[in-house]
Parts: sequence; C-alpha cells; structure tokens
Amino acid sequence: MSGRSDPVRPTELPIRLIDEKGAVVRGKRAAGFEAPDPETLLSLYRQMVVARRFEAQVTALTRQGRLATYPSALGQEACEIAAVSALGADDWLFPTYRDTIALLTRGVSASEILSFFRGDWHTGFDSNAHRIAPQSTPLATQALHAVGLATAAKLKGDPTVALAFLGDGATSEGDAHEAFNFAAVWQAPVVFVIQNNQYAISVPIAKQSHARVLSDKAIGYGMPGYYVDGNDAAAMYEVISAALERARNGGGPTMIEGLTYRMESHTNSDDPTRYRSAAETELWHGHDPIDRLAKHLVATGVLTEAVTAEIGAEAEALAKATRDAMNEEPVLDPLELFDHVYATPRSALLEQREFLARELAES
Amino acid sequence: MSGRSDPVRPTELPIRLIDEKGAVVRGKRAAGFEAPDPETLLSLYRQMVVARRFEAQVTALTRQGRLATYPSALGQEACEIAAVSALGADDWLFPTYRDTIALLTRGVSASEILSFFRGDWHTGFDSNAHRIAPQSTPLATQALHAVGLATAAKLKGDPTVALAFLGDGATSEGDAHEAFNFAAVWQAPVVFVIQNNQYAISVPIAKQSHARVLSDKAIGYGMPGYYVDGNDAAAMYEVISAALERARNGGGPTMIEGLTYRMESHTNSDDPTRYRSAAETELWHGHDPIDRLAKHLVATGVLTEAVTAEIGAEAEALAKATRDAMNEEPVLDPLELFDHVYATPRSALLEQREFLARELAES
Amino acid sequence: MTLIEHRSAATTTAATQLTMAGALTAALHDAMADDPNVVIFGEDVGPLGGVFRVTDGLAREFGESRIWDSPLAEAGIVGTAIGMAMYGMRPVVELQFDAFSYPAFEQITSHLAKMRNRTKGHVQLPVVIRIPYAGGIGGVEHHSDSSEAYWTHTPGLTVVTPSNPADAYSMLREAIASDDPVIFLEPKSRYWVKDAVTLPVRTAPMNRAQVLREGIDVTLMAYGPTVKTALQSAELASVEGLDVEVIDLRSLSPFDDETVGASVRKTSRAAIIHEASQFGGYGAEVAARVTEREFFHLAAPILRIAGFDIPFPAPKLEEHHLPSPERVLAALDSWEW
Amino acid sequence: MTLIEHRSAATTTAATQLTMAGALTAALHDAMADDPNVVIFGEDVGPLGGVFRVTDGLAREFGESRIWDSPLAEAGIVGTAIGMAMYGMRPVVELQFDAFSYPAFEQITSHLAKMRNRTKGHVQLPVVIRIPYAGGIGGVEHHSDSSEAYWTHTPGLTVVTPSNPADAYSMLREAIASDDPVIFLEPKSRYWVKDAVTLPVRTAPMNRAQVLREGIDVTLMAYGPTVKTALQSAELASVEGLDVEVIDLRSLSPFDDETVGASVRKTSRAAIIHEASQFGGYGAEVAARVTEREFFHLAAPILRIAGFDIPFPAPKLEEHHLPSPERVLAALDSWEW
Ligand SMILES: Cc1ncc(C[n+]2csc(CCOP(=O)(O)OP(=O)(O)O)c2C)c(N)n1
Ligand SMILES: Cc1ncc(C[n+]2csc(CCOP(=O)(O)OP(=O)(O)O)c2C)c(N)n1
Ligand SMILES: [Mg+2]
Ligand SMILES: [Mg+2]
Repeated sequence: MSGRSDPVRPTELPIRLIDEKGAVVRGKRAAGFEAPDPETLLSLYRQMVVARRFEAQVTALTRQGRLATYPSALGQEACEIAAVSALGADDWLFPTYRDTIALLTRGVSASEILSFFRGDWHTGFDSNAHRIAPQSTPLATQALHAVGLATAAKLKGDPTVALAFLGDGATSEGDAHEAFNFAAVWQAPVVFVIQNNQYAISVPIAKQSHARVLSDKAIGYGMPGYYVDGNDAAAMYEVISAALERARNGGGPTMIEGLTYRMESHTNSDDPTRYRSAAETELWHGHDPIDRLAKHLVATGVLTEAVTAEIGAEAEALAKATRDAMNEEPVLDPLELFDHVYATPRSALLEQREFLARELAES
Repeated sequence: MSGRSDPVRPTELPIRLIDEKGAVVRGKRAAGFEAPDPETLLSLYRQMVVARRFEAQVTALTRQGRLATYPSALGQEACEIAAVSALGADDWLFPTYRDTIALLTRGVSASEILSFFRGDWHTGFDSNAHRIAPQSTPLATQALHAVGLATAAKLKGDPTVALAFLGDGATSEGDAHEAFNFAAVWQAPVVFVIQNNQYAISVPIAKQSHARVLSDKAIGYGMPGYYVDGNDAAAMYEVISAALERARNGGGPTMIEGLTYRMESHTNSDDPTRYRSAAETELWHGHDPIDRLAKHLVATGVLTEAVTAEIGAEAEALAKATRDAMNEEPVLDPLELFDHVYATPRSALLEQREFLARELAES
Repeated sequence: MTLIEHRSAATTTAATQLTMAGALTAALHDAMADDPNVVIFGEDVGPLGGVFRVTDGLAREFGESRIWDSPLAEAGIVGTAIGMAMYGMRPVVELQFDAFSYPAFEQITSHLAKMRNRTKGHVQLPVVIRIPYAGGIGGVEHHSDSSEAYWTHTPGLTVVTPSNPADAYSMLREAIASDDPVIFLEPKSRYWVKDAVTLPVRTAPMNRAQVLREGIDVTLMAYGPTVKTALQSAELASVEGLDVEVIDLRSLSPFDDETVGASVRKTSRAAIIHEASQFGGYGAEVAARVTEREFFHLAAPILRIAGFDIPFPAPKLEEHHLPSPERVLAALDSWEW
Repeated sequence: MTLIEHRSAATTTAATQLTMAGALTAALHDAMADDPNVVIFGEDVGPLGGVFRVTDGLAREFGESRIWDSPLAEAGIVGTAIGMAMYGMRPVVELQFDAFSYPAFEQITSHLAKMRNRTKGHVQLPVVIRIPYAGGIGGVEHHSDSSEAYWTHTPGLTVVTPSNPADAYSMLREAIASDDPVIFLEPKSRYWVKDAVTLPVRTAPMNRAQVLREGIDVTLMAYGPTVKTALQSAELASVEGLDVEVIDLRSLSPFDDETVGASVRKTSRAAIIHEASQFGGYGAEVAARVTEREFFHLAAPILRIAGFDIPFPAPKLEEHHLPSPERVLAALDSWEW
C-alpha cells in the first residue's frame, strides 16, 4: 500500500482518437494515445459491419420467434470488436450474454452461438478451443473467473491475459468489487472492459452509481483506470491493447470504461418506451460507432466502394449462414442431460437416465 | 453522474489535529479541521481510559477461561470512542465484534455486553433501546443494514444518521461495496468508519488492498473520503462529527478511514507471533492514542492529578462491576430457544419445545 | 390490469378475470395504500414495472419515495431492506429471478432469518422477498431454478407460494402484514393464467394447505407451478378409476401437518410433485415427515415426482425435466395396488 | 503435527497418533508435493496456518506461489478458484467457517456446480472447498452452522465429510484428485481427536458409506460430528440389549444406497443423526429415499434425530440443540418394538 507511483487515473473527458466527423483527435483528449494504422482501422470497421449484419439477422429471427431470447449489442460494436481484435490467440475472453458479436468475431460459428439463444444447450461452443468462457448470465460473476484464470496463467509463467466484459449495472454487484480487488492485490494479468451503455435493463446509470464516472473506481483498487469514448473503435482498441501489453509484462490489471449506448431494447422481450425517450435514442443514433469510422476511412481513402462492396458481401454471406444455421434442426438427445453432471458416474443418476430412456421409448 | 462538484478526496497524509507529542496540529495536515474544545477532549480521554480498563478486565477474564472469546480493541480507542461520542442520541450505531467498547461507551451495561462473549445468548442488549444494532460477525453485512436504516429515517423525515464500523479486511467483501454504492446513490445519511488496524486476523493490509489508502475507494462511489490518523481522537472526533452533520443536513454519506493498529491478538485464541514481529507491535505502542491525548491534556493543564485520580476511580469501579457481572450466574432457560424464532407460533416448533421440556424434566 | 382496476378493486363486488401477475400487482397496490411503511424496491421495479410487470403502474401512482429502482446488487437489496425494517418499515423487495437470489444468500440466512432470534425478539424484520421461480417458460440458464429447499431448511424464514390469482392476492397481503420475514415464491409459468376473482379476496390463511380436489385413493401434493400438473394428473387418473385427492401445499414453511395428515390417513397413499431436483428437495421433507407421522397408515412409500438431479436444462429440453401428468400417473401406477 | 512428520508420512510404516487436523495437513502436503497444480488459498491459510491450523507449515514449505492468503471475500475465493481450475489448476480453498461460505453461494451453485454441464463437459472444475462446519466447540453465532443440505441439494457438487483422521487423509486426497468439484466438510469438533494412523492411508472410496459397527436390530446412520454420538448410542443401546449397526455415511452426495439398503434390509429399522435443523435437513433425503427403496422391509418409520428448527444456539445452550446419545436412545425407544 505504499511507496509505489500512482497508477493512471481516468481522464476528465472520455479518451477519443477519432471524432464524430471522422477526424483524428490529438492532444489532451487523446491522452497520449495515437490512432492505429489504416489496416487495423479497416479491419475493425469490417468486423463491426459484419457483426452488425449478424445481429440484424439474429434480431429478425428472434422477432419471428425462432430464438428464445437475444440481447443485442447494436451501438456497442466499437467496444466489442476493439476488445476481441486486441486480444491475442492465447488470451482468454470472459463475455456476458450481451457480447455475442465478440464471440463471433473471435471465431465461434453462428450455429455454435445460436445454440444458447435457441435453447439447445447452455453453451454451444468449446471454451477451451476458442479460449472464451461461457457467456455469463449471473452478472459480474465472470470477472472473478477471469482473475482466477489470469492468475493461474501468471503462476505458470504463461503470457496469457484475460479480458472480462462487464456492463455498467454489473459494476454494482459485490462480485465486481471482489474481482477488481483480487486482480489488483494479486497483480493479475487481466483487463476489465466495462461497457457503460447507460442502462441496466431499465435502470439508468444515475441510479446505479453516484461516481463521476465508473472508471474512477479504479483509484480505489490502486489500478490504472481509463475513461474512453466507447463509440470510438480506435480509442477502445488502443487503450485495450496498451492494457493487454501492460498485463502481459507484469504490470497488473486495468479498468477501462467505454461510454456507449444500447441502441436496442435489453432483449426482445423488453419495452424501452417505458423508461427512455425516443429522442434520447435518436440522439445516440447520431453517435454511431460504425458511421464515424466509415467517415474516417472514406476521408482517408481507405474505404473505397470496392472494399465497401466486399465487406457487404461478407456480411450477407454471414447472414445467410446464420439463417442456414437456424434451419438446421439440431438433434437433441434428452439423455445427454445426464452425461455432463459429474465426471464420476453415479448410480442414482444412471437410474434416472434409464427412467427417462424408458419413458422416451414408451412415448 | 454529472454536473455536481467533486466530493472531498482523501488527503495524502492522514489528517491529524494533535500530534504524538500532544501538540496541536494546524495547516495542511489538519485539512481545515480544528481540535475540539478542552472539555470534549477531556471527555474523550476519560472514556478511552475507562474503556481500556474495561477491556483489560475482560481480557483477563477471558484468559481465565470465563468467556468463550473476546476480540479486543486495545490501541483503537481513539476510533471507537470518537465515533460514539460524536453520535447523537437518535443516531444508530452498527458495530462489529471488535467494537465492544463503543457499546459500553454508548451505555450498554457490562452484563448485557458479556452475554454475547460468555455465550448466554447472541445479543444481550435491546437494540432499539440503545439504537445499536447487534454486533455483527459476518463481515461487512452490517454496513448494508446501516444504509437501509439511514434511508428509512430519511424517508420518514427524521434527522437520524447511521454510523457503521468496518474493519480493513471487511472492505474486501462484496457487501462493503454494495453498501458504499447504495449509500451514495441513495444519498443515505450514513457514515462509514473504517478502522484500518492493518490486519484481518493474520492478513496484513498489503494483501487486502492495492490501493494507496482504503479511503480512496470513496472516489469511486462519488462520496467524500477522509484519511485520518486513527490514533488521534481529536481528528477522528472532528471528521466524524462533520460527516454526521453533513449527513443530517442531506449531504449524503461519507467514508472515513482511521489508520490505527490492533495491539492485541485478533481474539484470545489467536497467535500473532506467527504473522507479525514484536518490533512492529512495539513500534505502535509508541503511537498509543491515550498517551497522546494525555500529553496534550496535561500540557494544557486540563488533566490534573485530581482528574486523573477521578478517572482512575471510575475505571476501577467499572472493572469491579464487570467482575461482578461475570459472577452473576444468569439463569438460562433452554426453552427460550424456541421463543424468538417466529412472531407467528408454529405447531411443529411447539412440539419440539415440548419435547425438550419433557427431556429436561426427566433429566 | 390497469391502475383504475386496482383502485376499484377494494370496492368491486363483481368478479373480474385476473392474472396472477395482476393479482400480485393489486395486492402490492392495496398494501401500499393501506400502510405508508410498505415500500418496494429492487431491479427494474420502478418505471418498467418489473420484468414480469408485477409492479406495473405502482411507480406512477405512489412515486419515488414508495417504490424505486435500486442499484443492481441482490445482497444490497436484502441488506438494506433489513435496515429499513429495523426502522419500522415493511419493505417488499423483488429479486428478479430465482438464481439471482443467491448473491443475497448470506443476508437472508445469516441476518434476515436470524435477527429475531439473535436479539431475543427485540428486533423483528417484516420483510417480504418476492422471487419469481421455477421453469416452464423457456428461460435460458439460471432463469428457471426452484430454490425453495434452500429457504425451507433455514429456520426463521416463512416460505409460501401461491398457485392461482386469488391466493396470490390474499397470501401476498398476508405476507406483507406478517411480522416474520417471508420468502414469497411466484411460479413464473403461472403469472399469465387468469381466473375470475373478486378483489379484495381473502382465501385460507397463508400457513395452511388447501384441498383442491377430494379423493379417497391417493393424496397428491403439489405447490406453485405443479398444482396444475397435479390437477391434470387427477383428471387422467380418474379415467383409470383412481380417485385422487389434490392438495395445494401453499405454505412450504411451516408445513401443514394437519391437513396433509388427515388426507393421508384417509387415502393411505401419498405423492408429492415438484420441479426442483429430487435429491434433498422439498419433497424429501414432505415424504420424511408424513411417513414419520403416518407410517402405520401408509400402504406404500410416499412417492416423489420431481426434477432430475441435474442442473436445470436449456429451453428445448426442459419438458423432459419437468414432471408431466403422464409421469405422475406412471408413478402412481408403479405402486402395487 | 510438524512438517517433519508430514514428510516422513509417505514412507512411515509405523502408525502414529494423528489428529484429524494433522491428517488433513498431511493430505494437503502430500497432494501439493505430488502435483504442482494443487494450490491453496483463502483467509489466513498462509503464515498463520488457518484458524484451525490445518494448513500449518505449508506456506513455509511450499512458498507463496503454492499457498497464499487471499483478500477477505468468499465469493472472490471461490470465483477465482473456478478461473484457476479453468486453466488446469486444482485449487483447494478454505472458507473459514460454515456460515462464511454463504457469500460464495452464487459462485458455488450457479458456476462451480454447473460448469461441466453448461459446457457439455468441455470445462471441468476440479476445485475442493474445505469448510469447517457444525457445532460443539462453543462458537459464537454464525460459527456453528451445518450447511450440508444446501450443498447436497445442488446437482453437480460432490459432498463428503470425514469423521476420523484416517478418512480425513484418504478422502481429502481423493477429493483433490477428483475432476468434480467437492465440498469437503470438516467437523470442527473432531479436529483434535487422535487416532493411530499410518500415512499415507487409503480407506474406502470417498463415495461409499462405511459400516463401523455391525448389528442386527437397528441401522443408525451418522456423519461427521455425529458419528461419535452414534457409536456412543450403540454402546448405550447394547446395555439395553439392542444390537445397533452404525453406518458412517461419509459421502453425502452421492448417497450410498447400496450399503445402507443392505443394512436396512437386515435390520428393518433405521435412524439418522445430524446436527443441522431437522426441517429439510439431510436426514429428510435419507429417510425419504431409504423408505422409497425399502418400504416393505421397514418395520417402523425412519427416525431423524436432528437439531431443532431454530437458529444455532449460543454456546451455553448448544448442548440442548445437539443430538445426544441419550436423545438417540430415547428416539429408538419411541418405536414400538
Ligand atoms: C446476479 C444477477 N442479477 C440480476 C440479473 C438480471 N439481469 C439480467 S441483465 C440485467 C441488467 C444488466 O445491466 P448491465 O450490467 O448494464 O449490462 P447490459 O445488459 O446493459 O449489457 C439484469 C438486472 C442477472 N442476470 N444476474
Ligand atoms: C463473511 C465473513 N468471512 C470470514 C469471517 C471470519 N473472520 C472473522 S474476523 C476476520 C478478520 C476481519 O478483519 P477486519 O475486517 O480487518 O477486522 P478486525 O478483526 O481487524 O477488527 C475474519 C476473516 C467472518 N467473520 N465473516
Ligand atoms: Mg448496461
Ligand atoms: Mg483489521
């Protein structure tokens, strides 16, 4: 608790590297960061566009009643894509139910992703293969898993870093606090990315926290804290990359808050008209993260019509693959319900399995 | 989350109003506070001496095996006594197992206090009569009760403030975080007094938090935070009084950290030689809060020999009352075990009560 | 269910079609209107009216000092409710889904349940914790748990669960009026089922079980979401010539030994249905205590028709986990008659 | 128990007098020595060696990268253990007292227990949670809870509890080696009882019950702290001419139906003793399932001799709450013979 130099504190205004008109930001507002190279920016853009198309498709399928539920990240693509783009192959991602496009971008197939939302099984992909933990529903709990995994990697001498997503609402949970604190005390290689989309279902951030900004919490854990424009993919990418680098080099955890906005309803069964105005949502349409990056890339000549068409084609192909995935009728074996409860077989559970097998055979 | 003026942040060094030589401190170190008047200082001193004598007596009784357990606050008297002295009659105190002398000073009798440690019943006093919650064993849980009670008082328009004690270790619990956050969001009239005695049983503060100081956490909740010399009763009294006043006037919660030291073992069954050096403890003997105040009061002519003798007599009288209380053989009725489980009687529980009554009658 | 309907509820004499959700809203409304110490808070209970809309309209009518959205933290919700109750309020808090009551487990078991006892009765905590529970609505993981056995094993708690709109209204009013902390379990799958109810309705006391269908061959016990299953099973059984008595337990803690005992002494056979996993589930207590008390009246062991001993399945597989009338019937048929 | 003794344990052939605490220390030591993935953390487990001294000396021998003091937060302890296990480690964590496991309830029930299932077996969590539990040591409130029924009702968890030093060693080694998460309940009141043990000892598999005393009249089941009570009861009963078979259940989840069933079919009468409150306690499952399976072998209802349905009493009154041999005997006498 003493003798060390003070960690970086969150800035007054959110760090921004590309403004809403697509212009590069320098000086105080950039807080010493510089926008990534055009190639990286284009890659971010491409993945954001593709992800948005995916979500539009999934949301449409949900409206048709073909998915049980789907929480969309529309408007939050900069946070989602910047984080997974910055992550290394050996790193681990700890996502929430909101962060489906992060999984997609990290390589999980549409069909594996939809398993959860379609209701086939809880987690439809192999966590170890993708180095992605199951999408967490119990809020903030996954942040602790990230700290534990990062600590294990550190103990084993591996350069692996864990990145945990959290919502603004989730920061109110005790588990978020314990995760931040354990990470700081253990100097775990973990990066917390708080997507402050300003709502926890219907509850606005003002009823969630009285802090100036959420990332000010970092101060109370003795860890670096960054307050970032969460609709600026360039800024999110740079700040997250630097944090991953620091973590990898033994510099411990970082808390990053991306200020963004949830454009859609919480899930398909939510009704946002009950708690926020159309005007507010309209306003945030004006801050769209994809539009901003497009302006920049068009102005700098990177995003040509050909490239735009190419990205559009990729997006459409994914949309089709997603529809196709929905048309697969996955064969679900009810008896598998008993297969993954314990590593060690239990006779009483086998009896229950046999019971169901008989019931299924008779019906 | 915006537009308001920044709450006070913890100072670099702990706020101090009377230094270890008994001299009054002014200027930056006093952070705008002024030592209380001589009468208040003498009253603080008197209560600290009496409390210490009480604990010496209780610790002796514990060593004789007459109490089940006793966690002593030796060395922490400035925090304990300043807090209860600052508290108004209508305010509420939420103490931990460590804060027995705070109860004593607020008027709970030795015999009511000892009930818990002697093992007669869990809480031996009437919480409502004293406006003191049961001494909390589950760490940090009581902080939430304090926030709830304070909020209820606010809703009813009463000027009641709740003061919750917390240990340094307890700040790591999720409940501490939730209490700080709820208090700030609801602007509850509550004062959190963290007694940073630098150990949670055997675990030093460096393994508990990576923050510069614990009170830096206040920043992340948007509430005023004060880092105070916890062995300076004058400073603790003034900072707490100001916080109570602010809370009473609608100014919301405050987090106050008193830096102090647990001179004794955690409880009688602990062995501190396993985790800290005699030299360290010796060093802190030199920072004794009572000695410091005595120096000041003697130098200012307030603490005469006559007054010292008077206080000594009061302390001895209490010690005797405490021994006498231990010699009372409280009559415990095992059947009372069933009487306070529910307000609404339950026949199955009455059956169990009758069962025990029969068993007792037969034996 | 609109607020106009709530308000007229107290004076209405004609029965209206009411969902369980609507009945709960009405109960909250009327309790708030009757007692200024009744306050409501939790996640999304304010302007949104709760994710199941049970607090719909109350924020508009009673304002922010009576009902408000709390920060997102369940231990915080229960912990602050405890503090409010210590100051004489009667908080009714909502924990959004069963599995999200677990972060509050310490506050509930170590404080809420024990406070009266710890303080020799000096401090009482009239807190109601509403928990939407159980499956049957295609919820993703962690949204379909049946957590009743955790609560019923905790002395100091009263645990009740209604199965129909009239009981929902009556039992919630009684829970709020009780000086004991009450875990009020609301079966999600029954929220939208309607019944003709005249408000304000008072049904049997909340600590009593209710015989819903008389019969002489078997006592079939159920609660919350499985009451409907029990009634359907009884219908099916009657085709087979089996005369099933159906009991809605309503109160899980305390257990109504009297009502159940009387039935079992008549039928000499009993079964209990619940969604929660069988091992250590509430049915274990029911089977154990009824057997203890009525052993020599029993012609066969008490059967438990319950969820399997597995985590609650994903939506597409939950039907295999949940006790169906067919499964109940097969169980009854498994006895030697 | 010093480290020298631990080290020699593996090669010793002569039995030494060992406490249960010492046996647990030896098990932790040997597991750490055998597998570098075994790490220990929790509150005060480092230099202090734990408040019950079960990790005594391990910090000195293995150093801070294998065993360390964590911040004071139980959800944090279990949550980070889960993350470590996801990365291939085998964390053994200590929650200091039973009631202080409750802050970790969500991590244990919603994640630890369910992870294998959620991920179709892709992610397994070989985590051991050691919890000192139950009463009998004059602990102040919140220090004497018996929380086993909360865990046994949670599918995905394995729950075991030793009653003697040899089992303590053997079962803890097995728990650490298991690929399933194990709740390892250590009966506080038995920590200091000695037995002659030759280390390393392997007793029966941890998922099996053990007949400690054969008898033909009654099957008396117990576990952890009440095993001694059961043996004493059997002694008392033998004076009355009653031949009691005593079974130490050892494994609470799974339940050893085979061993218990065989015994009950022989004796036709059974009873279960535990400290936890009776209502919804573990005994309910035992009574329910044994009755289900052996109803027609039973001459009388299965008895539960358990704690009352009250919060655990203060030290001076706990003797009235805890099942005594006399109370057990009176219960057996209550049967019509
Ligand atoms: C422990 C817990 N409590 C409550 C919920 C119910 N719930 C699901 S999402 C949500 C809001 C979360 O808000 P936030 O953390 O801001 O994330 P966002 O949905 O905005 O991405 C709530 C209350 C939950 N999933 N887990
Ligand atoms: C929830 C919970 N976990 C663990 C414990 C066991 N325990 C009792 S006191 C203590 C240390 C507390 O340290 P701190 O908060 O600094 O208070 P202090 O004892 O120093 O006054 C621990 C771990 C507990 N009482 N409650
Ligand atoms: Mg949000
Ligand atoms: Mg401390």
